[in-house]
Amino acid sequence: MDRNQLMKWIKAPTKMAHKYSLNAVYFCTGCGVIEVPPTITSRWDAERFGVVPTATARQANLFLITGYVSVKTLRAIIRTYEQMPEPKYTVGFGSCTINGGMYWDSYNTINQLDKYIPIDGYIAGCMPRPEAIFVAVTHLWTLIDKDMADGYKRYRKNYAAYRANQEMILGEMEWPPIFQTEVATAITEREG
Amino acid sequence: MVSPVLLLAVPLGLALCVPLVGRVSRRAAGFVPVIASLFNLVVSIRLLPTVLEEPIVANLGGFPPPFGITLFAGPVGMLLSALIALAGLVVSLYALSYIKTGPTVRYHTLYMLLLVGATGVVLTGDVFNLFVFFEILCISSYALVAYVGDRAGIEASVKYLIQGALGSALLLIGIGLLYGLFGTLNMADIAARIDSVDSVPVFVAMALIVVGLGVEAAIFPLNAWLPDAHSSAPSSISAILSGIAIQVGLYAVVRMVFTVFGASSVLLFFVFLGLLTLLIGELCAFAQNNIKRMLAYSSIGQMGLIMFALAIATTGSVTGGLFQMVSHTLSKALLFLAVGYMVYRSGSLEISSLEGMGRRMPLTSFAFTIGVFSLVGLPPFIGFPSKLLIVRSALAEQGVLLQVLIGLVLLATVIEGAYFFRVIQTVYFKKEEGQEARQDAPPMALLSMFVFVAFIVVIGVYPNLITDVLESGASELLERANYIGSVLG
Amino acid sequence: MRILWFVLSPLMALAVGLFFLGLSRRFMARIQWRVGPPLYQPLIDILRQFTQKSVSHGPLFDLGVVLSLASSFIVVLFMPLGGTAPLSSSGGLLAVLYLMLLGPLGIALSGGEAANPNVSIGISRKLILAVGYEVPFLMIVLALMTYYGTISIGEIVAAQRESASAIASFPLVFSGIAYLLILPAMLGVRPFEVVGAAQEISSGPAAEYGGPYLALATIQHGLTMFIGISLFVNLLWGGASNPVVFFLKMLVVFAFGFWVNAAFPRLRVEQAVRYLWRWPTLIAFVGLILVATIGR
Amino acid sequence: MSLGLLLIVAFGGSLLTYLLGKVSARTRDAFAVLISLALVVMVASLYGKAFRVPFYGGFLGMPLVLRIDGLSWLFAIAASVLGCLSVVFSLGYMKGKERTSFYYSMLLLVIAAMLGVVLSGDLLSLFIFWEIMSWSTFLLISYNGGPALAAGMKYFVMSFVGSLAMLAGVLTLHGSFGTLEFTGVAAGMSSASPGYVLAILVLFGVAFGTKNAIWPFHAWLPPAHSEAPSPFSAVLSGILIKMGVYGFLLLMFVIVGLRTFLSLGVGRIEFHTVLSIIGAITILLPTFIAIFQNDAKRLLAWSTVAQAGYIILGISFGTSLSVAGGMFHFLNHAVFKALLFMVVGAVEYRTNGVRDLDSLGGLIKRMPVTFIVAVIGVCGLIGVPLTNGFVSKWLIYKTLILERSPFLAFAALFGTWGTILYSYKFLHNIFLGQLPQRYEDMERAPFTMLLPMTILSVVVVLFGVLPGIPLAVIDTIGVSFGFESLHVTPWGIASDTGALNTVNMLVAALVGLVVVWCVFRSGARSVSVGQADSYAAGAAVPRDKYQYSVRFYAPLRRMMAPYLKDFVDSFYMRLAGWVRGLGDGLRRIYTGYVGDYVMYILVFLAVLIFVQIAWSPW
Repeated sequence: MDRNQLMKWIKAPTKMAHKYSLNAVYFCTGCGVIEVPPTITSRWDAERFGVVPTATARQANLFLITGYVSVKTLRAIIRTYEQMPEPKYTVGFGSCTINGGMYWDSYNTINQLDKYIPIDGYIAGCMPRPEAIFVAVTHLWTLIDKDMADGYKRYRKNYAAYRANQEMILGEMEWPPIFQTEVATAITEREG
Repeated sequence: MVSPVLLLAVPLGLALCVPLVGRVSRRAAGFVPVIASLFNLVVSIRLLPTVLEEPIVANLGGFPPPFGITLFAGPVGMLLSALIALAGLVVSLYALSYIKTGPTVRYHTLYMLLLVGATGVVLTGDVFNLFVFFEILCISSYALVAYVGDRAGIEASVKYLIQGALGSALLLIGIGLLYGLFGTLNMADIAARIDSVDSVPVFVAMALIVVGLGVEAAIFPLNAWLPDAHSSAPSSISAILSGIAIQVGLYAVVRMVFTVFGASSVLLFFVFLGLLTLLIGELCAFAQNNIKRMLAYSSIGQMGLIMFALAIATTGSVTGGLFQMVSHTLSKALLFLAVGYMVYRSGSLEISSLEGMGRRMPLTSFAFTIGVFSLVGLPPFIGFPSKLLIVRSALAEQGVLLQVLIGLVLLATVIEGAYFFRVIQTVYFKKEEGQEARQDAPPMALLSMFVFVAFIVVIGVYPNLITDVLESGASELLERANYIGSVLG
Repeated sequence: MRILWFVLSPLMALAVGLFFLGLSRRFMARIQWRVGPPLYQPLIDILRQFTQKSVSHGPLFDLGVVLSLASSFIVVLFMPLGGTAPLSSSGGLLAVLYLMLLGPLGIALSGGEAANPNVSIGISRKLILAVGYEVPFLMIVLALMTYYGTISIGEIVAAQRESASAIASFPLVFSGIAYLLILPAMLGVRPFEVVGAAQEISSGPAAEYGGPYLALATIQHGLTMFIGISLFVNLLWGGASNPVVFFLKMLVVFAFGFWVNAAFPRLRVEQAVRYLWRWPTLIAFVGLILVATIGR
Repeated sequence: MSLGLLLIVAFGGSLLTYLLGKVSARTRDAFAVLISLALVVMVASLYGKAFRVPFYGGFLGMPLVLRIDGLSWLFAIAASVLGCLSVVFSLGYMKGKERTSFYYSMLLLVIAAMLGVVLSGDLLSLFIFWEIMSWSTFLLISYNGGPALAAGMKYFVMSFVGSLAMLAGVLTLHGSFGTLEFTGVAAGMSSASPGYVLAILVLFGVAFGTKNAIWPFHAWLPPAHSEAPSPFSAVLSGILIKMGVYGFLLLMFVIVGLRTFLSLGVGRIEFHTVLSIIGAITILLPTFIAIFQNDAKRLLAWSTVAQAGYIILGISFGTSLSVAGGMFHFLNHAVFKALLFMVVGAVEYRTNGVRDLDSLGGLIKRMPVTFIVAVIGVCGLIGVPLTNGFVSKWLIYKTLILERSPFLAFAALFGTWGTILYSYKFLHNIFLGQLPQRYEDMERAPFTMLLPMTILSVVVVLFGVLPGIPLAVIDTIGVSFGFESLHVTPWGIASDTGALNTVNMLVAALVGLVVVWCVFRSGARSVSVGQADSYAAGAAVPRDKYQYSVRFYAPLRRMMAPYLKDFVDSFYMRLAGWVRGLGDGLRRIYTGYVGDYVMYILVFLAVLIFVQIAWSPW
């Protein structure tokens, strides 16, 4: 943990701030959320590392998708993800987000979350323990350091594809596209 | 030198001519009252300045008082006779367009007789003549109340007749008693001989006369005929009845009590009676839904107010009372005239049927509004100075009693304001569904209403125009000795 | 010297406010047997929020939050922080009372434009809660102003320096106790944390704030804490002759406030108002009556 | 400039406006604006003058006199300016309504009568203009029909009771002193007995208190203000009810005199303290009733009652600061309350008469300028520093505290917190929150509405930043009452016990705002989004349902509503019911059966004679 290294703060304050102030959307999508309370309370105390749950998507920069994602929840997940301010990071928690897990053949559970929103990293397991969350967080720090946690950029860049996937499973969406696709491309190109 | 006798003789003569004219042209008959009232008005106004200097005493038949029939034309008499002539003139103009159906010729005859009777009452100086003129007044009004000929009119007329006849009978008994006691019928002569009303026979005579006249004067509880009669009569007649007839009755009461009996000890009783009449009249009017009945009850209230003012018996208050008489005549007659056509157009007497009248009959409604403002006593209309005078003179008296009473009078005014303004709201501001075509009262009726409006506004702004007359009228009523002196010489 | 204070006192307020924010998290963590974040965690959060790309709902959305923070800074200028107040002759405590409401009002206007019912509910609660604690608070402040016969904070501090501090003198001790009872409500901490109830109405007025908006709102929260505590120190604890002592006094009051925060669960807003209108009001009222009748 | 001419222009203008309306609507509108402008100019040209002119020889032996001095100038300028702005506002508001000629003519008549009231030099002409004002106001209040009828009736009856009390007072004074001119009456009053002065004060106090709607004479105000046409509500709330304040000032400090007034009382209860306490009640109760109103205009109406309480509290407390504060607050309230009523008027105009707070919302997107002026008006109402309301309230608080009346000060200050609650509700429910779908194509308010609102909002800020301008005028009036002078500077008050300096605050505010704004802009840029993109726990925002404005203060309401019944009003309504019942009962005396009637006559006669024979009382 390089939180106390002053030089790093001076060199890249933004990056450091994002690393050590991961505010997670407190959004229980599935059974995995049961692991979050011990993580943030006395036993494991995630606040040590600046990881705290926040009330609304607007205030957060980390989205922990905890467990299987039903179609109904997916709608809310997409909406929530889109309302988070950039830069924002997503972590899929548990096998279900990777390939559907034990619900792989369920009629209303999606199998592959990153078809619908970009995921910066996964925690495998069913259930992963709180320690796994810490591992994930440290991995995320590394990714942020290396500018590899760029899911939000990918989302913007490939918005048309993501939106198409979303509409394929959800049908008509209740809100308009958040990016004009051409404009989104232009912005992405300008920013590299 | 014009004699006040003409005020009686000419209209009486013309009244008898009306049927003859009516044979020639029914339409022409309607103009006879106009001419007669105009004549009376001119003569009265000509005589007013003279009368202010010194009252005119005219003796019929050449006998000196107390033996002959005496006409006494003082400031009060002239003022009221001018007022009667003015109201008569305006209402007869109104009647030209308003009275179209029925026995119109008889209407005009009776109407003129009513005016003659009223003028006679205010001018006479003789108790028996008072009775005679009073009967002329009453009998013609019984007939006129029933003019429309519907059930309500006839019922009201008969009720009126029964009570009026009872009143007249009592009056006659009273006069008889007086004659028995003093052997004379001349007011001044009686007045000169009455020492006090303490003696039982004199008091009984006074009680009989007051009650007899009080029936016509609408004093509570003698006024039960009034709401029926005033609301069932044709509106032109209601205007005259409310504006003239009951005031003449009150005048007669006051003349008898002040001048003839000199009964200053009963005045406090009359103050209370006036206040009671005022409160009951206004409260009853407050609970009415029938517009003409409401106006009739309001007349009762106004009579109470006038009586209250007169009975305080200071120069100021009597001036105020007389002023209120003038203002009530003008305002109430105006209200009845305006309501006459509004009711005619809406076809119902209910207040709620007047909704939207402000749009259908704008000028009539305007006249109605002015009448209401004046009657309630809002500046700058005539009701304001008259009420102001009454309140001022009552407050000028020392004593808590009068201050409390004047508080009650003001309270009654509030009630009056409340029910009248409710009508104003109905006329102007209640939305109605179907827009009906604008159809105002005919020009002649409007003209007559606006004559009243003009008087109301002009005197309201310049009350000093008539205060001289009123003040000398007040002193005439208050100073018995002068009256006796000027009649008996 | 005064010019210097013009710059120093907002900076001091900012630093202390943020320190209090960090300390409160640490404090709570320790009470809950946790380690807790570093003391400078609020700084990291604010830096992070500043660089996040948020949404704006309109010009008022921006302006309101700016107004809120700016007015909090202006209130600080009225406070003598162990010295003279920069704005000492501009309306005194009465102006402070008014300016203190501009903070919530700015947030309220800004949040209103966000068109989010959570925000509206939060604001509604904030205003109701304010009505709740203003009753005893006004009584306390009026007792002080009446007792010392001035509306200037500086003079109240000076008068306390001459004699005993207000909380230790006879009639005003009631006011002091009442102030301590309403302190958590003024700081917006538990058991009066109804406004920004995170789990219930998604942090209320701040529900639509992200990025720089949230950063400003966080700073404003810190300043509110600073103002509430420094008012107590100035008005009732005799202020201080230098900023260090002032800071230490504030720290003690702060510790009390957050001990309450950690020890009590949250009340509903009616329960909060009912409490505030019962005991603190009663005590403050007794104090006010004593001041009005006995006087100095 | 002669005062007679001023009144002739005012009254004549009203009449001519009506007649012109029969010719052409456009000419009439232009003429009405012209007349009201002319009045402003004429009144303004009278600044600093003091003289009297008799204008009517003797109304029943009482000469009528006009006069002008600082006090009447202050009220006259407020009346004429507000009147003018209201006429301009009406141009848009009244477009397409019926009976507009009547409306304009009555509006001008009310303004003329108000000018008459403040320019009167004797009590009788004061009363005459007062009555003209009352009935013309009645007609305008009733103008809208429907619920306005009951409102008008209530207004008329209460105001009539008041003016009749005043009539009694005027005539009592006339009976005692033989003159009604202010100077003459004042000379007489200085030697009158305290009981007499007290009685006069009470009689006049009923009239002025009713007009100014102090508790418990306030019952007419909320319905009247909410049902009248909005431009007239602005006049009504802004200046017309302040005629009561004028009356109080005139009575207390010109006629009775400062020293007599302050020492007046029964035993140890001082009259001015009682009046101050009534003022405090008038602040507290209506403020909390206002919080729970759902009709925008009714909310403002209750707020007017409450603000009138501040004014009464200020002027009756009777120190130089408090009276200056009261007078200044009158001026300020005239400005911001007229502004707020106009705001509601503009909203009503665009939403076809909707003023229900529960069904509006989000209009900031459609009427931004209206919103800005509304915020300024609300800030003035609350008394946010750097708006005018702050200075006047500050003066009142300060004197209350320093004169050791903490309980009155508490009422005043706590009232302010209530004010915040209803003010925010007013803003929030109309302008903030979600914009309903039906208002999505709404246009902005027309120019004729924006102009007066903008002018008023500029005045709110101007008087807040440079309070010295009006305070200088007010200070002269105060000195003429016999108060010591305040040390007025252009930006406030210089004093030993806590000075006021708005320029300091202005600089601090500007610097603070600029610094914070710069810091804010240095952060990441944000994206503008519409109201559909709002946090809804992951769901899409449901149209027209995502709003929290119904029962905005529900928890507080649950707690307080049982104690906030307007029991005075229900008492009046019950009284009216009793009177009607009494009338109904008395009506039954007239049974319709003629036998009864004859019996009445005979019984009356018999009783008369019996009483005389038995006891001979006469």
